[in-house]
Amino acid sequence: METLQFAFRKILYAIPLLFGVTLISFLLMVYFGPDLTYSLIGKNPTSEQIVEVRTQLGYDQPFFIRYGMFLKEIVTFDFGNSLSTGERVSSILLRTVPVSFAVALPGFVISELLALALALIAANNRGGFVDKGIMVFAVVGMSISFLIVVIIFQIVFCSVYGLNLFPVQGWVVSNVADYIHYVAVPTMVIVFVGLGYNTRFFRAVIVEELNRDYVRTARAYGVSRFRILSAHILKNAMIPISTRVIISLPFVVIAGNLVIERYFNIPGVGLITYNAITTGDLPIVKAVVTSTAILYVIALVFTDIVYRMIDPRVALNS
Amino acid sequence: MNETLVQVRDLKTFYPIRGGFPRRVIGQLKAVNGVSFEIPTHHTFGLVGESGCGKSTLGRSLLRMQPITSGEVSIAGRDIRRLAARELKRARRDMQIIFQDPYGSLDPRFTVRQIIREPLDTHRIGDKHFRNDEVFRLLEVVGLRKGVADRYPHEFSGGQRQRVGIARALALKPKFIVADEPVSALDVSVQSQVLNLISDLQKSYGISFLFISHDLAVVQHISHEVGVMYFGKIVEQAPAEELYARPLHPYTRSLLSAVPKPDPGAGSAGTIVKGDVPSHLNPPKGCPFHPRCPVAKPECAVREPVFQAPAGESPTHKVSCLLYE
Amino acid sequence: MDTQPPSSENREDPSVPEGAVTEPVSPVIPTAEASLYRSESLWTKSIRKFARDPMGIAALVIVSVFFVIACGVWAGWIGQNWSALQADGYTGMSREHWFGTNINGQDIYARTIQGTKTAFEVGLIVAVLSTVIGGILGAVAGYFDRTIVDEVIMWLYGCLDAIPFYLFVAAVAFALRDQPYAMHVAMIATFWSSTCRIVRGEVIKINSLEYVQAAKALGVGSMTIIFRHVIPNTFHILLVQGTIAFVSAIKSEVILTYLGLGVKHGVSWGTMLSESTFEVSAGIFNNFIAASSFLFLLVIAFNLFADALQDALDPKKVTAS
Amino acid sequence: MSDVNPSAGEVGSDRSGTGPVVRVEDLVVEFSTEKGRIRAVDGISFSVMPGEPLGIVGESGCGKTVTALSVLKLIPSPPGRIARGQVFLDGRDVVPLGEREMRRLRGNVASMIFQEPMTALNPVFTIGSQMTEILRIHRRMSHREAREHSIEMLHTVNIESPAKRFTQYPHELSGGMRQRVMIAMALSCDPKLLLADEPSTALDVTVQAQVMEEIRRLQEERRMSMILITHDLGVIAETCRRVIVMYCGKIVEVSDTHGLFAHPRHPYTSGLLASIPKVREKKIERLPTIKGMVPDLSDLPKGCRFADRCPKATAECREKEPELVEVSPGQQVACFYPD
Repeated sequence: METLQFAFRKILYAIPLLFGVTLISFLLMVYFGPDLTYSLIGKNPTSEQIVEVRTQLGYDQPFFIRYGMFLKEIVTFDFGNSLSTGERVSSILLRTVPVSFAVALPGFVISELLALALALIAANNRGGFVDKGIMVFAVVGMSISFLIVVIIFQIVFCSVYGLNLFPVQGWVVSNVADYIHYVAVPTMVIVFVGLGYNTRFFRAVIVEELNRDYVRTARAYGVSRFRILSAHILKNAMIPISTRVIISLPFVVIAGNLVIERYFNIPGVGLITYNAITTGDLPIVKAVVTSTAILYVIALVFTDIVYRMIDPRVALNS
Repeated sequence: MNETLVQVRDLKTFYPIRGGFPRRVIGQLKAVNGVSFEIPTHHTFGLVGESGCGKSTLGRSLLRMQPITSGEVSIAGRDIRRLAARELKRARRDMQIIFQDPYGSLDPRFTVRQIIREPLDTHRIGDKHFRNDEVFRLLEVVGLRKGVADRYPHEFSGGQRQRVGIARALALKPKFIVADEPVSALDVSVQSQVLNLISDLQKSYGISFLFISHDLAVVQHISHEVGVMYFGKIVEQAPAEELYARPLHPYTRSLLSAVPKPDPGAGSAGTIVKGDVPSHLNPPKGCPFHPRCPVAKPECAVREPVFQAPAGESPTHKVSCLLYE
Repeated sequence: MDTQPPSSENREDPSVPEGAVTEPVSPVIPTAEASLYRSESLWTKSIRKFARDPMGIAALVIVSVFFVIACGVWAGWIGQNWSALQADGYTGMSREHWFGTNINGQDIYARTIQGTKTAFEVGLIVAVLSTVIGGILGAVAGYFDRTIVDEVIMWLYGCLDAIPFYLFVAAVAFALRDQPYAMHVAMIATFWSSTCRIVRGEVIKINSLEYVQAAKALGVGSMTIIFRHVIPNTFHILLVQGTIAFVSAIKSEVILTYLGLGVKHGVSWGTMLSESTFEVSAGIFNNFIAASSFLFLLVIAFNLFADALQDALDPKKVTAS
Repeated sequence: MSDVNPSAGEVGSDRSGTGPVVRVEDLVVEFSTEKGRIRAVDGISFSVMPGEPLGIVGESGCGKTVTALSVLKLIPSPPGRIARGQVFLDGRDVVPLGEREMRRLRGNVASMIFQEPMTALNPVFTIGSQMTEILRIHRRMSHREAREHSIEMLHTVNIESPAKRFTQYPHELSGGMRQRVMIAMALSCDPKLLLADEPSTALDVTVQAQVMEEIRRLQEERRMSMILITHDLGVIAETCRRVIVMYCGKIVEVSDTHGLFAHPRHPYTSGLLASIPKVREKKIERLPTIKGMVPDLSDLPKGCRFADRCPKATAECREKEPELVEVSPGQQVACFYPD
């Protein structure tokens, strides 16, 4: 009950944020965005035609009416039709989001878990050889551009110049074997790209916890090193770690995939967004930007709730 | 005799407690809840109490570093609550503060010279040469060498930093200084040096002090008059020797008996008061001390005592306890 | 040694009674001998600490070399001949073309050198502006903690954080249609928020410190306190954040250019890598190796530099010693 | 780390139970800092008999906490290490022992309570789960037994409604209550030795008195040895039978409590005793002081470490370091000119 009330309160607090992200999206993409008049009508339009299309697009309306129309599009999840294919944007999204999710999820999960394991090992050997090795690896990982990783991995695993084990491009998935076949290299890329940053972040969090007084207390009472790390520290460290994980989820599903989906030509949200950006297909970009932003705000609310479940102090402070 | 320099009448400083849903003010934290006292010139008024009793808030309220909720504060004839920004800045020359934390109270990026000059620069006192001479003079006054002027705070020990903080407070030649736990963060052997410095300054320059501390022995040593604070109120006030010789309020008594004495023959303390300080969210009715008081009567839970000098006591010894009404 | 009685000439109302004391009031504390002791600010202390970190020095040297190259390009001495077609398509490494030519027959060496300049342009513009904006807004928000000013700034970066970076750039590109600085604007608009958040937190901490309280008690004005006491004590954060923003900017440039949202005029490592995606499928790696190794070297040097800087500047670590 | 002292581990004769619970022999603890290697504890020896409450007093940085941490080998390492000496805990030298063996002793044979009750408990676990964890480790109790025993321990340290406190989180308790919980945890496995590092310093005067009263009572009832570390001579006077005074990593005076307060022999001890303001004395105008300040451990003077601040120092003091010698029964002093 109390948790429900807390959740409700957090949702209410998210309203100004939702207002903000929708306003920024509106300003950037609609109000100051491209004028679609000429992409909707043919060559040599008459001035009547122009006026008619502009009225249809709502360009003659005042600011707040247009913003209201934009909000209505979001609430009804009706962003109109794609300018290039004419397909409904909502149905494009429904078709592509699951693909993106399937591509990104394994890499995301493996990367986070592997990073957490490496961070625990590094923190446990703080200052030692293993720690330094892991941290050097992390810095190197952080310093290689995403694009370079994609190219190298593709050369190594997918091309005749390398192992040539996996498909260069595409996404033809009808069973689990296909899925693994197509998802393997993207997953490796995602793991590699995220690993450095995540390991460093997790290690910093864990080392900070290791310096706390309660660790000394636990040690003074004979609690084992393993248990201190796996129970005492991990539960405390889960607070910043889970925040980071949950908040990055919406971005992982859409934004992170722009490069991978484009390079591997996988028909997910990233690819259609890329195509929309290059062809100026505004309804799609608009839909993707706004829904990711809203997803982010929802994730933010969700982390607050998770926070409260892990950290008993939050209940008191709120 | 001495005239009154600081006069406080029924001072209240509340903080709003926010909470609930939607977020709103759900209560008042009555940090200082109706305090009155006077400090004559050339006097040190000691304020003693446990953490959270409101003694620091009181000190900061007097200097208007904290918005005052109600009541009157007059320092050197100025009504502190009603000063406009310009007048307040002028008034700050007469009232200064010394802080507890010798590490946090000096800007780490400033040299000692810059730190001590800041008040002179801010109030445009004298020219460049005068200000530099002043820095050297002040360093000498607080017992530091001239040569340290261009060093940085991190190069000093806690006691030396505290001296720099005192020099800064003295720069404007204030008439009144709030000393907020000035020695509690220092090591025992350095404490006495700083305490002697403060009492020397008080005598030489006739500065009045509000000396805030949780340490009863320190307060007794340095003060002419002492007020004991509990839960936002002064519960007992008397000249120092009188208060320590004949404590009246049960809280003062238990405080005094709780202080560990460096004398193995003294035996253990008498009555140890039970429990913790009450919560501000749910303040006790009647006398705030009654839930912990060893001699509480049923009446104490109902009626709040008046702060007054009991019959038969000297008029300077005031206490707020129903035992004496 | 005599202590002068406090002079009262400069005040209208001398608070000191005439002829107060003339004797020293407290014993002078013997301090370590001044001759043995060189006074040191936190800055020089940090520099000394940094100088003892071989990793940091090595990183700084590499970054400096890159910077000198970029300066050479700005001055017009090297890497100028990057766009001319000098061969019929791809050629290998030779004396004329140290790194060979790309598929169009352009000199890869000149392009890589030119790309260094572009990287510094993007990095410096984005790092400086985003750090300045983030620093100022963060300091203001932190100083006016829990007021409407703070709420508005927090709301602003909350909103900007919600929009995925690449899409935000796309949106800015839409709004700024073909402006050459659309990418820079988008990066600055996104990168300032993390600096702002960290500075705000630090300022709230500094605010509660007693030296700020002391300044208030002395009657120092708010703006003076912010600029004299608060912001200088966040410089270490700004420096580190600046280097991080620099790295993020040159890494993002590559991705954005590949996605067609980045550098449109001139050449950058991003444009080279984009070109190379076609070349590598044909088994030609010169362009790819040149651009990616330069990029990697600069980024890793900057990352290591940022780490060393952070260690050296952390005021807690500096004062603890 | 474990082979610091090759001769260690052979002394087993003290296990009979009448020997000292702790015997420290020539302990040296070093820390590597930016200014080089410093000795936080420099060659100290002492012992604690069964049931004896021993006090260690000194100012910050004198090495008193490091001494206590060494007994349980809890020195943060790196940067610290036990460079020399032996620490016999219950007859067994712990210096060469590994983590696994130390774990069996910690919280079991010897327990420690810390200064900061606010941070010493894990904020995200309940009081109960932190208490039962220790019992499950050392006593292999079932959940149920551990729970019952813990609640009883909470009862022993006079916590009201212990069953309710058992389910609460640290932040729901006041400082004094948390320190009681720490005491209950420390005593739950019935240790022979309690190391109390400034257990009341962070608390308010009235709560401090409550907590110290609790510690005194339990120490007497359980006939437990105790090392009480504090800077507060008052706390020592009320609690301990014997006192060690430390200065800059060295023991400067060891004495029975009465002797120390009645007749301090070391100039540092007498200076310290004179300089603390005392309640209810006839008010004095000026406090006697010890001049100067504690020297930096990385830059110690030659000879006696107190010489620069000592009113009686001579050329000899600045040349040679005085040894700890017995000057009267029960009183040892490291000074060439004891009072």
